[in-house]
Amino acid sequence: MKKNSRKKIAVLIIMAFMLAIVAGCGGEAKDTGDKAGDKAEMINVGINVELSGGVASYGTNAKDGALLAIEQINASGGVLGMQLNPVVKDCKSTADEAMSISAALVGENIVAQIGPLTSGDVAGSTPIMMDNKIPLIAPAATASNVTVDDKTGKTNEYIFRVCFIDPFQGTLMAQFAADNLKAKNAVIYADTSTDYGKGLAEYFKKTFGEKGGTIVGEEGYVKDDRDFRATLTKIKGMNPDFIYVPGYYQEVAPLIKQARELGITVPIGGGDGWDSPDMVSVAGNEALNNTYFTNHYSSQDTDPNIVKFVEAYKAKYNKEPDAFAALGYDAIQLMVQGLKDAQAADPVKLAAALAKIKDFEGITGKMSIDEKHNPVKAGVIIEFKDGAQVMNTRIQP
Amino acid sequence: MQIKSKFIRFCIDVLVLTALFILVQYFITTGLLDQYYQINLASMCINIILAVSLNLINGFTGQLSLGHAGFMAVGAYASVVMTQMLGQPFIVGLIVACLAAALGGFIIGVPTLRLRGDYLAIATLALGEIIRVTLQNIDYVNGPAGILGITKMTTWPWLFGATVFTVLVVVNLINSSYGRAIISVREDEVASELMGINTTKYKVMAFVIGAMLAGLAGAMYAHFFYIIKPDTFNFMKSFDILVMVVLGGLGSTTGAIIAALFITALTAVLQSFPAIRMILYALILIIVMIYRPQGLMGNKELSRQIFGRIWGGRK
Amino acid sequence: MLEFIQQLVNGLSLGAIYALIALGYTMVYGIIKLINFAHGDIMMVGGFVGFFSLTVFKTNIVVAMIAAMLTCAILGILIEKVAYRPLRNSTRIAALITAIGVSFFLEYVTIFLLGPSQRVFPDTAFPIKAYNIAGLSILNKDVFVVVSAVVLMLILQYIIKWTKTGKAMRAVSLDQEAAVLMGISVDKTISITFAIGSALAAAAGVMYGVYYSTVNPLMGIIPGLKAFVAAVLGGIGIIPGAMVGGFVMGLLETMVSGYGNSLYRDAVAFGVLILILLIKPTGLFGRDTGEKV
Amino acid sequence: MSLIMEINNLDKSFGGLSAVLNFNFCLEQNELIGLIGPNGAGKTTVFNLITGVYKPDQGSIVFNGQNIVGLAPHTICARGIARTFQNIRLFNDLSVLDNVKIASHKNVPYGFLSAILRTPGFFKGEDIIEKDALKYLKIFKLDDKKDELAKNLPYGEQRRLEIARAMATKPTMLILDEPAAGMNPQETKELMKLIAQIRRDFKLSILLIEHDMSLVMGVCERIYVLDYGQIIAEGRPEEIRSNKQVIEAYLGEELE
Repeated sequence: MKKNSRKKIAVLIIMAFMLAIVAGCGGEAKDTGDKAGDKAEMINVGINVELSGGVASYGTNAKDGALLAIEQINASGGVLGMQLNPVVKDCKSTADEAMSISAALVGENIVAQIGPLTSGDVAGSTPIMMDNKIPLIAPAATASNVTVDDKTGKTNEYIFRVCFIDPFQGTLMAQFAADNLKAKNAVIYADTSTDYGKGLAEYFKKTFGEKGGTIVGEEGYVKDDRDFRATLTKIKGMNPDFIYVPGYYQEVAPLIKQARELGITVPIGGGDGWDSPDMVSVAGNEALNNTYFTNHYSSQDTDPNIVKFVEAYKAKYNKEPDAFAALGYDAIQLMVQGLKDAQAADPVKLAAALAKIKDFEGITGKMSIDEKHNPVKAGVIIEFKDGAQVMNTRIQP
Repeated sequence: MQIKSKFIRFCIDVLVLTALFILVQYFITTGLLDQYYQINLASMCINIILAVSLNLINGFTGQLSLGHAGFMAVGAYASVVMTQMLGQPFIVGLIVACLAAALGGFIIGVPTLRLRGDYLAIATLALGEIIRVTLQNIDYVNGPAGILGITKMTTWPWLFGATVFTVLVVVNLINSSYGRAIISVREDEVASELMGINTTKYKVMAFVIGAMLAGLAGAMYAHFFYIIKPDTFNFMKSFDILVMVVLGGLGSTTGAIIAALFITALTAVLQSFPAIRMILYALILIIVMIYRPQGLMGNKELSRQIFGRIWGGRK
Repeated sequence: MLEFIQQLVNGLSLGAIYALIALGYTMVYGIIKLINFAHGDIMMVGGFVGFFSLTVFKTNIVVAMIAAMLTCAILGILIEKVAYRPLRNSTRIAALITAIGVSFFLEYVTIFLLGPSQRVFPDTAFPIKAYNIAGLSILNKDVFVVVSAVVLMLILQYIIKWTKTGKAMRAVSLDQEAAVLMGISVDKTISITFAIGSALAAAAGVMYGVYYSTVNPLMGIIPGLKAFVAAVLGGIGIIPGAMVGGFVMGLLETMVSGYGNSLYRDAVAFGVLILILLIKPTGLFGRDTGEKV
Repeated sequence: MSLIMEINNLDKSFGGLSAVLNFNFCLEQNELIGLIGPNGAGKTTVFNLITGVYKPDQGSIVFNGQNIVGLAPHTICARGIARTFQNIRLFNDLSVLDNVKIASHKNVPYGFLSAILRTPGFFKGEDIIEKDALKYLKIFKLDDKKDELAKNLPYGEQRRLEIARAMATKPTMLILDEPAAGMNPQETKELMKLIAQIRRDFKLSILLIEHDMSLVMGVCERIYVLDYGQIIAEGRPEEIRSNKQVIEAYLGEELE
């Protein structure tokens, strides 16, 4: 009865401790197994990506791209005379898991970590990388504050990325809508449950206004919505000549389909979240005509490097590489460039070298790392034409 | 005589706890326990707080709540607002987190606890989701993006203190007349009411204390994992906690603790197989409910006597 | 005005989908007082069966729907036998937790087998035609779901009111022990209930797939929750209540999105649920049943 | 003797069906009254109305000079009315001792914080509660079973435990709903002795429902007879025994 309460606590905490140790032993055994590889002059590369959870498809594709790059590099003799050894782990699309995985990867003596994909998950991983002074290269984290410490405004020394940032995409589409499509009245219908959708919308609004356009309405939807007709009907009543829909393809595809069904024929634009074959299969060829999105690269690009990459990727995985695959590929290539510049497989030296990279030729464009560790690179506008992605314009910042 | 032996036991407990605390602290300072294990240790402590506090509501009071993650969110956000935006020390953040979550529990508990059984479950589920959606729409806390770069303040002493505090509060409460009143609500609400127990009051009391401790866990979480966003606290998180409580045994604090440790370890082991983890969760829920609806421990507690016997008849 | 009528059309077709799911929900609840949390996931399984029937076996939509309904009817009976029957005499909470477990199980076994990504329903399954009447856009699939919901409700109502099985169901719902004494096989009746309820869910799943073009392993969660709200709104256990509840929910959500702020749509839906529970816990059409002391 | 409870014109109907109609009743201090009537006559409904489980449609229930209609059941209990249940409602998974301790909670001698912090006051208070509970268990000869789970007791002892639990709320009026149901004659006899004893020792007023006529006639000072929700007779046992209406409504039916 009550007398026992305190001792119960004591016993419990002992048990807790024992269990923790048991769990610990299990992990330890695993570690030694992996470390056996170290002896053969390997450079361990952590790949901490979303293989399950909300954005599993992004993580999977980025991982495939990264593994392709590693395979190619190893085949051509490796870096600094050593082979790259990928250590792949799943962060389940959550920030705390990303953090835990990073800590586990640190234990595997990695020289750098690729991933995670979303800005939130990168933020979870960031402190561990900073504490341990190991560079993190984010393939697709586009939030503006990923590489910068929010409080001090200082650049995070060990955090890098190969993608352009949200403000850039929003600005790009606003320019395109105003200049190329001659839009005057735009409606924004954004995924407001993600920072991505909100960020793009914010910068679109800003630039579109500066270009003399008017935002006649701002609406939002949330992740996993499937029925958009109520809001679309409302938007139809606003008579816009352009609709900006920054969001991910799972929602955007049915959204566009429903918009066309309701008789909305004006051009619709979005961001790199649209890049998926599901866009065409869900919305249909016809509905997608007259829609545009900003992207990192186009697999239709005739640039010889891109063509080579697309062929290799198709041969290995039997699927079209999307932007995430290309970014994953570029993240590894950027790291390799850094290792070559640093002339050592040392994380701290690698970070210093990465910060200085100029005019690196990636699949997703020529990039230079700026003082905020963002790549300065071009973006493309892709148009859907009868179900095919066609590159419309390449815009240099 | 009795008082004396009670005092001796108390001293032993304090000694054991202190020894445990110092031992782990020693491992951390010497680096024997690296970052990865520290993270799992933190998860364990936070999950213990969550499971023990939810067990107070679901196990001891018998009111099925599916919105525990909502209170955790309230605590996490309240503490972060205090420490990061208003520059208060961590302890202030913790206190505010507890108070805010308790207040949330009160506001939600008073109207909804009139509902019974599965209606209450659905209502709490809905309210937990409303908390999440509301946080998503508050720009002050960055909406869906959440708050990044929270200063790490949750260290082992804090984790240890919060866990011991939680277990002490719940165990002491349950083994008092107030606790018996709470349990009687679970056993038979009508009879309890007719024996002069203000069942509404005790249901709300348990709910508020449970919410408060969940808020504490939220604050611990926020200041350990650097980042919070509304999505972290969706109803899947509530179900995670529920699984621990059900597995350990509805109405067994020791059960909740063991289950929290087990599930955390299981999650770590199955890091690379999330689908399997969830299938296991599902099977655990179904099988435990069919064969042992009262959970592994039932409403029994693991006591020192049992350990004494295992260790060779030492009483 | 035109916009308002269009919103009504939108609301009705969305409501019809909720109503379809809610029908099965409410029926199972009515008979054994169990919130079958897994109902939305049975709907998901139905959607996938329909999808594979259409794409792998190249059947037409009618065959796909029948296949889905049959599969899920069997699945429903199985779930009831394995997971719910042993718990018939335990607490409601134990049953609810088991239902949550079954829901997880269906979701993650599907993810394990098929991966987490969505699958796209072929266009050819149900060619969309749009009718443009005086500026109003009405699609053939809108008409289809609304008519299906009403017809299924009528059939269900007929089964429960006029057939022998229906009478057995009502008897079991009122008093299981008495039903046994009257020579009714409770097990069989409950199995039939689950079969019908799950078949309805499957039908809803295929229609959902047709309507929104995709299926994915987690697609049952949100519509399931909403349909449950609809069922409670109308008075859970009451067939016409589910129907009305579904339409009310659909219209409510549409109007909140159309004339208010779409971000508060879910909050409003859940808020309405809580209000209803607090004011009239038995829903719009529900009767009061107090506890006997 | 003074009046402890007076009920006037009490009405209660469920969905148009009258369960209790124009019920009038009074109870003197230290009196023992029986309420009888055929099944479904509304006896338990009367108990539920008095203890606040149901709210009457009409009428007043005056207890110790105050109208208690509309009060919550726990408040009514706090005013001094305790009851048992027709279909035993113990706290099944708790020990016999805890069952009784719970009933004394309304007089808990220490505060909430004291419980959490385990102050000396808490231990002293728990001692008082435990001694008090043991006292009632002893009266009902359950003290040697204090650590058993309530659900494991035999039927007769469960009934006794229910009364002990009701007594632990320290009532001035005790309401017993078929206390001897399911007991053998020997047990019934002992129970009656116990009831008489606690009435004397604790100066209780008791109202009981019972089917066992010999029991009712043997111990009750006055008897109310209820049929179809209405009182059809009231008086001393010998008066009731010879009342034609009662025989027709109740006893007559049993003879058939």
